[in-house]
Amino acid sequence: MTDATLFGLCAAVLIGLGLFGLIVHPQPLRKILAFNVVGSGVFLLLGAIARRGAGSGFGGDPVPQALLITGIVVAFSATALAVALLLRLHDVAGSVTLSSDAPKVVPDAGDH
Amino acid sequence: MTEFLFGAATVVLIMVAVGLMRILRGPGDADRLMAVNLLGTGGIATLLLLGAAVGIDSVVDVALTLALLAAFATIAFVKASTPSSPDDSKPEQQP
Amino acid sequence: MTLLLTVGIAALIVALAIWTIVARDTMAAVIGFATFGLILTLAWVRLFGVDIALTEAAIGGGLTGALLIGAAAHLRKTEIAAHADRVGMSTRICAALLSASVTVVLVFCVLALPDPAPTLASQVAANIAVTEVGNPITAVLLAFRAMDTMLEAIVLVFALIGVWSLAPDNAWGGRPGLRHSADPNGILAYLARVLPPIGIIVGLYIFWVGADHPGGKFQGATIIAAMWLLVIMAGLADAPPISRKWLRIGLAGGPLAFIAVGAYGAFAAGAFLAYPVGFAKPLIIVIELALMPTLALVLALMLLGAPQRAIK
Amino acid sequence: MSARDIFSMAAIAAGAIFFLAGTVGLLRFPDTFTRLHALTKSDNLGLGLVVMGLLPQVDSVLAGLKLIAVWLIVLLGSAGTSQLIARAARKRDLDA
Repeated sequence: MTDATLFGLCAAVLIGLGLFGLIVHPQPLRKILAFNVVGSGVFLLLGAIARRGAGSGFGGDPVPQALLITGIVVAFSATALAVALLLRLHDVAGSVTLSSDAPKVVPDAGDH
Repeated sequence: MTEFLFGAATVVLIMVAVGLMRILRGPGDADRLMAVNLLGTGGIATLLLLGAAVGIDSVVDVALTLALLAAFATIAFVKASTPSSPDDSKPEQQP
Repeated sequence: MTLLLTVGIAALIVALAIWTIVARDTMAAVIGFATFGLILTLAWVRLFGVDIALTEAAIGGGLTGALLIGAAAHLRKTEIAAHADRVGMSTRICAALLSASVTVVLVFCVLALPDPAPTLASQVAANIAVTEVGNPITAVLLAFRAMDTMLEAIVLVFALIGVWSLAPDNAWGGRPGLRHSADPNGILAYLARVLPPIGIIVGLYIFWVGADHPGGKFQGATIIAAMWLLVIMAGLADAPPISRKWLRIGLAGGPLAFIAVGAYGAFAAGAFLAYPVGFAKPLIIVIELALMPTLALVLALMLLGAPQRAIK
Repeated sequence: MSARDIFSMAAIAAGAIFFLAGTVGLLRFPDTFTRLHALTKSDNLGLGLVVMGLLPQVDSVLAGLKLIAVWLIVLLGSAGTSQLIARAARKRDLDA
């Protein structure tokens, strides 16, 4: 079995694991974490595909590899935005629960 | 030589893995922070050995990046997990 | 032996991912995720993607880890409440079944990938000489698919605007994040004085070798951003107010320069972002130099978050 | 096999042994501080020996200098951060 196949299989497991975490965790921060695990799995899958495309003296297909760099940076910016939203929700609502029947919390003045 | 380098990389990686599993279980944050520290050192050693084995010179650049960012991440973690540090909740007193 | 190492890396990645998902304590899960990012770096080297390894080492482990740990510390008080609304067993089983089936489908896809694999490597090799750049990744990022990179830079700036827009009204235009303080003679302040000069040199070096070897503006900018954050975390300097003119110019400068070079291409070479013959490398350097400060600023400010201290 | 290969192998093997010692210490030592001690001491020495072993294998002065720089940065970073970790752990012990 080649390295590319092995990491491809590893990526499949990561995507499954992340998806599971995304569904079962009630806390938004854990969902963000799980989403990042899914993202890493997708990146690893694309990386394995890039490795299979090695040729012309390159260790991997440079086009998907370049896309991966773009992807990792954009994933970071999406995570940062999600975290900022979450922290603002926490400041305004005093809790971060997503459940619809949560007890109403008196809004603690987020704007000090 | 190549085979030896691969072997050494594998051995160090296994050491790191065993240590990681022990540490991640805690009990305290300090033990978990050591996991990041352990990885900073052991991971870089594995990386350098792997790079030498495959013959990619620029792996040293990756190791440089990893060394700096691992130190940065550990500091961020320590700052975040010491609750009594004054940066946690107090709004700034601007002069 | 080589296969054993690959299996070891893959197994460790999966183990850390499981830890990240199942750990009870969010803080522990985040630490697991950061180490997960560091081990992924090894996987990228194994897959001959040294450029990606650099990006993962800088962003995946370092910056994302620091961002999430800050959030986890901030939300620690909500942990206990969150344990109360755990999902039921039936949902868990459904989720496990769904995830397992997704994994199984993907496994079949991986095993059924066409052989020989489709690749654009030969086309990159045939055309790379025109760009006068030695690193194929840089050639793809800034010549063949420069539009992607331009939009990415714009997305980053937009994401930062999104983060800032979450500021309370009375804090708008102020300094992002919280004021950090630390013992000025302590070990943290010492590290924040010694590491940044080294880090800035390493960052600029990695930026500069990006033309011909793995490296480039993203990785270099991330290291410089981390060093700036280190100084801020040690309380040696405060984050600048987001209304500062130099800051705004620095943020808009990179994407604007990129668009200007693209427009010049439309005028001089007949297509947006086309480079006139012989000018490819100088124009690429112009874009990289303009993007570097923008990226360093965006990455650092995104980690600091929205302004939240009221302006007096 | 040349003399420089033998030197490399010896140094790298010694480095691996230090990593082993660090891990054993981590598994066997009773509390945070002794574990921290085992980790930082032996791992930094382990990395130093690995770097020393790899030095004869590089083909340019710059690459050698970068290798040494990696070790120095790790040394500086882990010396500083292990102090911070120990301090945080001690504060927690005192509070508890």
